[in-house]
Amino acid sequence: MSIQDDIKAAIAKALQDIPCVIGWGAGPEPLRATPLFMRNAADVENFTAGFLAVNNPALYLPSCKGVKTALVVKGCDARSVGQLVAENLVKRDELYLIGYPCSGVIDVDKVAARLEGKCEPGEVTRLREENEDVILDTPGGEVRLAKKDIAADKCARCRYPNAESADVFIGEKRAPVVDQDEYADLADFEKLSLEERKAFWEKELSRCIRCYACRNACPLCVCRDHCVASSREPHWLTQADGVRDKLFFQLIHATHLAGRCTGCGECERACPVGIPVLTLKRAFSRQVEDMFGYMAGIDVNTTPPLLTFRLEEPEIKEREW
Amino acid sequence: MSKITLGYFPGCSGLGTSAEYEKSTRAVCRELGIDLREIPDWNCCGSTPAHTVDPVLSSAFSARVFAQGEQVGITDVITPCPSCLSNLRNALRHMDDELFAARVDALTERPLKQEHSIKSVLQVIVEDIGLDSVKARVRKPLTGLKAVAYYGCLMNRPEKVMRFDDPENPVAMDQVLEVLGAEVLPFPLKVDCCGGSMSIPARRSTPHLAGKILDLAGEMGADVVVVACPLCQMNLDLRQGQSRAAGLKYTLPVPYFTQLMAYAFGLSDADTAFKLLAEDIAPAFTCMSRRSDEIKAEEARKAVLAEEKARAAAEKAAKTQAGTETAAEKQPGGKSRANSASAAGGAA
Amino acid sequence: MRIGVFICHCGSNIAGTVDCAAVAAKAATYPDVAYATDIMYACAEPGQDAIIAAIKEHQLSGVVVASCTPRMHEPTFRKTVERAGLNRYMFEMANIREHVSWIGKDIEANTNKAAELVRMAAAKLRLNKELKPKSFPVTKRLLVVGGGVAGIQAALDAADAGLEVILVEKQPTIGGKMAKLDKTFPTVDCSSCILGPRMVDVAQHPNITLYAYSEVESVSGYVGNFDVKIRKKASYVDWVKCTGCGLCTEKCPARKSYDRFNEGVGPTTAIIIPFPQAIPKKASIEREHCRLLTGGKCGVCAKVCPTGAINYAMEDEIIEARVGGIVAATGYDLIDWKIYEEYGGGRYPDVVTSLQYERMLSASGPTGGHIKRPSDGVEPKDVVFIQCVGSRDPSIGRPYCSGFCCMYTAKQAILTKDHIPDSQSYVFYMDIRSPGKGYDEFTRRVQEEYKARYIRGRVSLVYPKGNKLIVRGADTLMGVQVEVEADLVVLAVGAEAASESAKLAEKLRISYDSYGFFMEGHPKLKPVETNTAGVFLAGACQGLKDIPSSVAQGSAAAAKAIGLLSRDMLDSDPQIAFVSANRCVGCGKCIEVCPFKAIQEIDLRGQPKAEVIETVCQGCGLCNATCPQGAIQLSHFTDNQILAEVEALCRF
Amino acid sequence: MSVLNTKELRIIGFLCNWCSYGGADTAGVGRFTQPTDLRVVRVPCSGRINPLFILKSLLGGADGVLVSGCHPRDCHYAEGNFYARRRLELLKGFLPVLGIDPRRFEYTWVSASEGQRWQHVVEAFTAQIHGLGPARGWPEAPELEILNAVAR
Amino acid sequence: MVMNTDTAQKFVSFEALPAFLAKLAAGATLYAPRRENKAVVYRPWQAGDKVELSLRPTESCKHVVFPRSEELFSFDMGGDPEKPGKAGLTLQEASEPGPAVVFAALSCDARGFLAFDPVYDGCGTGGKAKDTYYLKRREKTTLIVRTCKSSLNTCFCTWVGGSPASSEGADALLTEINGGYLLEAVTDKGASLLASLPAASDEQSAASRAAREQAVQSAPQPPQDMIKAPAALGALFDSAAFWEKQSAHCIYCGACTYLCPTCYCFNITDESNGLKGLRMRSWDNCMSPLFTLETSGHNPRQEKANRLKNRVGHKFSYYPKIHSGRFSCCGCGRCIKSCPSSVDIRKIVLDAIKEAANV
Repeated sequence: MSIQDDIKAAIAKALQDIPCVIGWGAGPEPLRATPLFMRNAADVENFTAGFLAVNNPALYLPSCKGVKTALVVKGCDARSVGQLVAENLVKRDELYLIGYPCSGVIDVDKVAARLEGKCEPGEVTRLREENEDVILDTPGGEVRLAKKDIAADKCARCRYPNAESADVFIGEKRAPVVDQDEYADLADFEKLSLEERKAFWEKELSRCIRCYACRNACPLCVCRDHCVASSREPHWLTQADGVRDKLFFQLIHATHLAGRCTGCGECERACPVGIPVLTLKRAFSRQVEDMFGYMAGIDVNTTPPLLTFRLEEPEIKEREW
Repeated sequence: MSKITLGYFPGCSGLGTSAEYEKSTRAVCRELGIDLREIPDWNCCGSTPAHTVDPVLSSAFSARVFAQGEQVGITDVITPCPSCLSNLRNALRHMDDELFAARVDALTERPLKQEHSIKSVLQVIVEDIGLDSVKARVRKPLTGLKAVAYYGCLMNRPEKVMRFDDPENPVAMDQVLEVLGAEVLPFPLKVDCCGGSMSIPARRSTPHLAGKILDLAGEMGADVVVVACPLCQMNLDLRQGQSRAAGLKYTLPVPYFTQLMAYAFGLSDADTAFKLLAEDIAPAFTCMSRRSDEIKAEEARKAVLAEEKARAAAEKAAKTQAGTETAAEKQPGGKSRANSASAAGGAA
Repeated sequence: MRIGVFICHCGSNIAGTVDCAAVAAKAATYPDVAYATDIMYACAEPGQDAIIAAIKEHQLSGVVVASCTPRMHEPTFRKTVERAGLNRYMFEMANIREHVSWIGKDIEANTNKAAELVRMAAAKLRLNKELKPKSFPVTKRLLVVGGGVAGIQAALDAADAGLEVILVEKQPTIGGKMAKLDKTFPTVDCSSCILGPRMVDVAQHPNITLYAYSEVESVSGYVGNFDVKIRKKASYVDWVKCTGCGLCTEKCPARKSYDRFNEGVGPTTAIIIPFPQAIPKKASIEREHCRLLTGGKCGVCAKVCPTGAINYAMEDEIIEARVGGIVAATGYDLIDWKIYEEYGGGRYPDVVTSLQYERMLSASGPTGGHIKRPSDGVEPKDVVFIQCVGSRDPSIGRPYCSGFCCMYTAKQAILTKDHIPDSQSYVFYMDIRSPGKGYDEFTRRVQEEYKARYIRGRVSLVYPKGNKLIVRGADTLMGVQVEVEADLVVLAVGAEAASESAKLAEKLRISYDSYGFFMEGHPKLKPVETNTAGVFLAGACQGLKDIPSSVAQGSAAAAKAIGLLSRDMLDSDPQIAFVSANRCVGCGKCIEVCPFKAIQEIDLRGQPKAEVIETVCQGCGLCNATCPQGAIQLSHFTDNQILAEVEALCRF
Repeated sequence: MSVLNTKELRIIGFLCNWCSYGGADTAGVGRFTQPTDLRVVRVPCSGRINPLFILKSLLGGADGVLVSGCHPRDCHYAEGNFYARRRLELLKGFLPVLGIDPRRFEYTWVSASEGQRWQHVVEAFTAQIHGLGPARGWPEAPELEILNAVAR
Repeated sequence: MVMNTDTAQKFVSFEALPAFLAKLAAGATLYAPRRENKAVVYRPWQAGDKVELSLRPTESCKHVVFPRSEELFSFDMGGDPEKPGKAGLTLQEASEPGPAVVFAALSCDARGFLAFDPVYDGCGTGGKAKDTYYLKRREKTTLIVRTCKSSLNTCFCTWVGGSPASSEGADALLTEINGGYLLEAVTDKGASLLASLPAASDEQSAASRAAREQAVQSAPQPPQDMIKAPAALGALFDSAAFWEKQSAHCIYCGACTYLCPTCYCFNITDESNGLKGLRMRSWDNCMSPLFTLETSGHNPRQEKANRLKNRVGHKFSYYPKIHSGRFSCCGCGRCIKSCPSSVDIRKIVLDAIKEAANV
């Protein structure tokens, strides 16, 4: 709790010079917070960090260009910021980052799974945090859940819980959850045969409603208003309701994110119909890491791998004919 | 010295015509820390005559050898005989082709499951053991022995298959002989034909071909022609009488390089097996020791001379130190010429 | 849009394996196709006239010609449609010859494939836009790289035509390989007598700036305006002061230096003037041999130099120049013959290369024109020439014929007899290649008149026996093995592209083949052009050739360059990138990847946007493939145009 | 559309104008016989090839896609193929994620002089695609089915 | 249309449900909620499918009547092959839609169509310009809705005139009772679907009534001043600051509109290949900047604040003003529940009412 107050103090201090600080505030229901744009002391009172601070505030940065903006950031948010800075899409000196040690954030779908048979997550009337647990008030009484069981997948493979690039850091830095991302999340998928994988995507993408929340939730999808998904010049996609167009959109997104994706997972979380779209980006990220030793959003001085090259590529074994 | 363990394929000659090669190879390997594990129940490598008649059958012979090795966990094999080496290696290469391998497997009914390698004893000694290790073993250096190394046609060829040494001017055996202490003469006919393949279809040409090699070696003043191939050895050694009948002027012993290694390592007569050679090697060793004595005497003389020179130099140094004054006096003379030149330039 | 489709028979080249009428009938059903026909020779005058007539008669607004490769006739047909009043970019080609009729005989499959290629071309054409070139000024200056006979010829021709010429030569003197030759075939003219005056012309020509002992460091820019950096290597001699008196070379104590000009026949000094007729006739110090520069002690040359030209502190100098065109004339090198262990691999002193032999024959060479065995200085009587050493040998990756070895071997055999009348020459050859004016007569003369013994066969071994070299080979005409006892063996060493030609090609952005020879624009029709506009080729760097061919190509390259630089303005290729400013988000990724720095960031009403610098853009399209929102597109190869081709084959 | 559907498969090639398209021309000039399946799209440089063209082709029914450019260091535009190499290599590694056999896509370098090599590449790649057989299609929006009848 | 409900109460036991669904599926495409991964979506039902009734559907069932994309007609410009260049044009109408049944939709989903109907029935043209594509499908679709047993945090049907047990807009209503479901027909279409089922007993009818009352009881109470919403939003039309604040965290994806049962906007595009093509319409959404992008390049709603204002304003002000006060919102709360950045339309409306009162 004291960290929360310390962050509030830091925000209040930042607001003396900076017009707006982006953080999180209470959401429409107990399991969800919402991004909060704080401009005055009253706004700061609504600030909340911690387990519900799911949204990635870096998303809003490109639209804040030219105006000094402060963000409260988790480790993963800071990586998104880092990548935006590395690509010169935002200017670091227009930013003020308030970091704090993140111990993971909630995944409402996982709560839904734990409540299966009891009620829907939308029927939870209160959430209380108690150390490593949360206690939910449901129509059928209190339910206690361990945070680790309902935390987002990305939190279990978190290498950067602390926003290392923050201008001010509130609290004690946490140890990384893991030292190495083994991409264990891809392992199950990769057990599938090629035919099964194709069937998997056909089935999953048949649900897609083409709302493009995945795109709009992505802090690195900076084309947004000019996305090729809805352009006729170039005309990559039709507006038809078919799996091919829907999959192809995901491929556009994934290829555009190759070597840039920081794995914040907002695309997958934003998807209203639960399509595992992060898998595509993670597959690229693993390759990029193996091939070029590059992790997006860590080093702002390294050129992203697809915007540069080496004369000899030791990791690329070309086919001999 | 660290020990290495390798599968060993002696080849048919090793049991007969090249017993001296076989004995000395085993002895030398023992000395160099190579643990030879003979492939159990090995068979013909499939070399002549099989490979001239049926390549699949020939490779099947080889494949069975590897399969026998595989059974007892041997996958890296060495052989002293270049002919065996050639056939075993070619079999492996041909079996890279799946269709060919399938035909071989159909004959052996024992498809190979692992990767196999086959090398010559010479290659292992030069590349894996190293000349330094060989040198360290030498107890009776061959100082004074004039030797030429003769490689024959198979050891390094074809280049793409053998991938060892130069196909036209190999030097591996030369290097071995050099570290043994011998004086190795630059022999141009290292890979000339010994007539081995002609010994059946054109018997009379063999003594001529072998004779030409021996003739040049003799002309160059060699004491021995050192070989690594049982077939070459037979043509050069056993048929030397025939060659002499055809005009060869010299008599030259033709030992295997391993025999000379065994000798230089100070091993027993049983290990060197010189008595199995057709042409006696003793005259060569007589020449060697005579020349060795000469060399020693020469060295001694040189040592005395060097000592005198050093003493003289020391005395001179002492004198110079005493006479720096004199040297210093000489300097201005040289300088003044330069000075006058520049002065003249300045005036102009 | 009204598209006309013309399916060319190309005589029987296409019609032999493609049913052209059927393709035309099919094409008539494609979208927007208003007219489709087959035609005997589309590129010939009647064919072009027919296309023009059809454009007018059927009010066509675009044309597809299905014929040979666009690399051949795209410019031809573009001009054709232009003559009919269409924009030249309202034209597409379907390659149904190189990519269809010539690579398979299945008429059904070929016809179907041809029809599909036409469908692709027509689908793309529907999206083509009229493009107009822009003009830019030309720098009327030519860079010639390489001062061999080809480069000299190109430089002189261009300079005579009034162009400023910069000639860059790697060695301290121009003259190249020809300067090393004693005589030339088939006239047995004195090489330096005919080359010397040309070299002097270069030195004296007011339009030529010569940078000897210099190399091209980098090239940027584009046709009409290349920016070149030239590295003038440190010669440690101030060439302004050096008079070429040669005093320094007489006094230099480092007398065992490798003599590059004389191919190592005899040693030379560390400070050298390569040969008496050198241009520029200036001394230079070879650093690795100089006692002062390597050991810090000596300085003799500085002492003896009457003009004080020696400067041991000299450093490389970079010279910058802007030129409108470039001629590459970097010549050839001999292959490394020492890999042939069967010929001694460099171990036997009396086995020499043809170029070394040439220096021995030369009166100005180290032996004063006397043929002497390097081992003992004795005059040889039996000389064996081995041809094709490193030529036509796939085992060393040189399967090609070097072209001139048969001829110079014949010449050397003649000269041998001239020098040593009682000598006998033997020539081992594979085939005699002597097409050329007076060439075959020459090779017969050497056999008939000069009694050289020509033995058709390869040599398997050269080995010393006593003071002779035994040359063992096959006489394939007689079917026997032969052994010749030789006093001297001369290897006709094959040639390969000059050692650093690949590096230069990369700097010039031209292609080279797997042997390092520069690629001409078209093997038949563009023998001196390259695929990079403004870069031309002369001499052996493009492919091995003898002196007259090199000279001819030097003149040809000069003619092309003169033609190019005679214009004040050039048209830029309009197939370049363009930015749709309202779609550009100013992320700068295109700027990051552009190899030509042809994109800049501009401010458009407070928003950063990309903008293409039209004269700099080369039209590679890398930016197009990089831009995530497709805001930057490559004209004539837009995403939609490529997609149209893909969708003509498979759609979704 | 084609009666040849039984013997041909749909193979699309993206070739750079300067090297590989020239190499294919050289193969033609040399009359180096090749299978007829391949259809070539000419682009200025392998760097022009957006990996999405390849995905579009593969999702749209191509059984194989072959990209060929200038050898590294030999790019007409100096650097295009270096970028292409990275992008195409990543793409190839990514295809299995979609359930597409990565052997359906190859990229290589063929220079304008390498007609024989081009022949070999086309033969080998076509054989490879025939070995894999026709690609299984992706479900189309029902309303678009009408458009596809035209193309194949 | 509305018939006497008392006469049409039927019962189907849990065990008999599959057989009943199979019967429905035999005569029409039957859509029922199905769990897929984390979502619940309406899918064509096939024998053996489990109907998901414990979690509420993520999406509305509007796509049954108003497909995400639909062919309007196809065209072929191929002329006479003998006369190339002479363009022909053949138009082909889209094929007739078949009958459809939606089983166990939410009550609010059905009310959503009531916002659609007047728009597509030509209300603005006095009934002249009817959208036959929509109307045909609407006509051929039978909606069976279900009584909600409880309310979610995001539910607010009562704010906009609905109720968890409402059958407005539906053809039949399904209520879970002991041992099975009570089904009551609302329209003739509904009745004919239920005809084969056994009539419900009086106890069953009573249980169903009780369940519905219980549902209504547990529903959230509407705020008093919802009636002020149209005027309040109208008053705030020019209040840029208000809308900027409300829209700050909106990421302007289309999730809210595409999940919404009352959003009916579409876009029309042509897709062609060669000579053939089709004209189709597909969902469009007013949160996208392209929605109002004009050909000139001008965009009246360039800023997301303006777009959010339009969305909220349309639902709670502009539409009700011309449709007798009916909100173009059924209160299903999906836009809140599935919003990636938790934009809460209820809060915006209430804030607007509060803000307007202060103005």
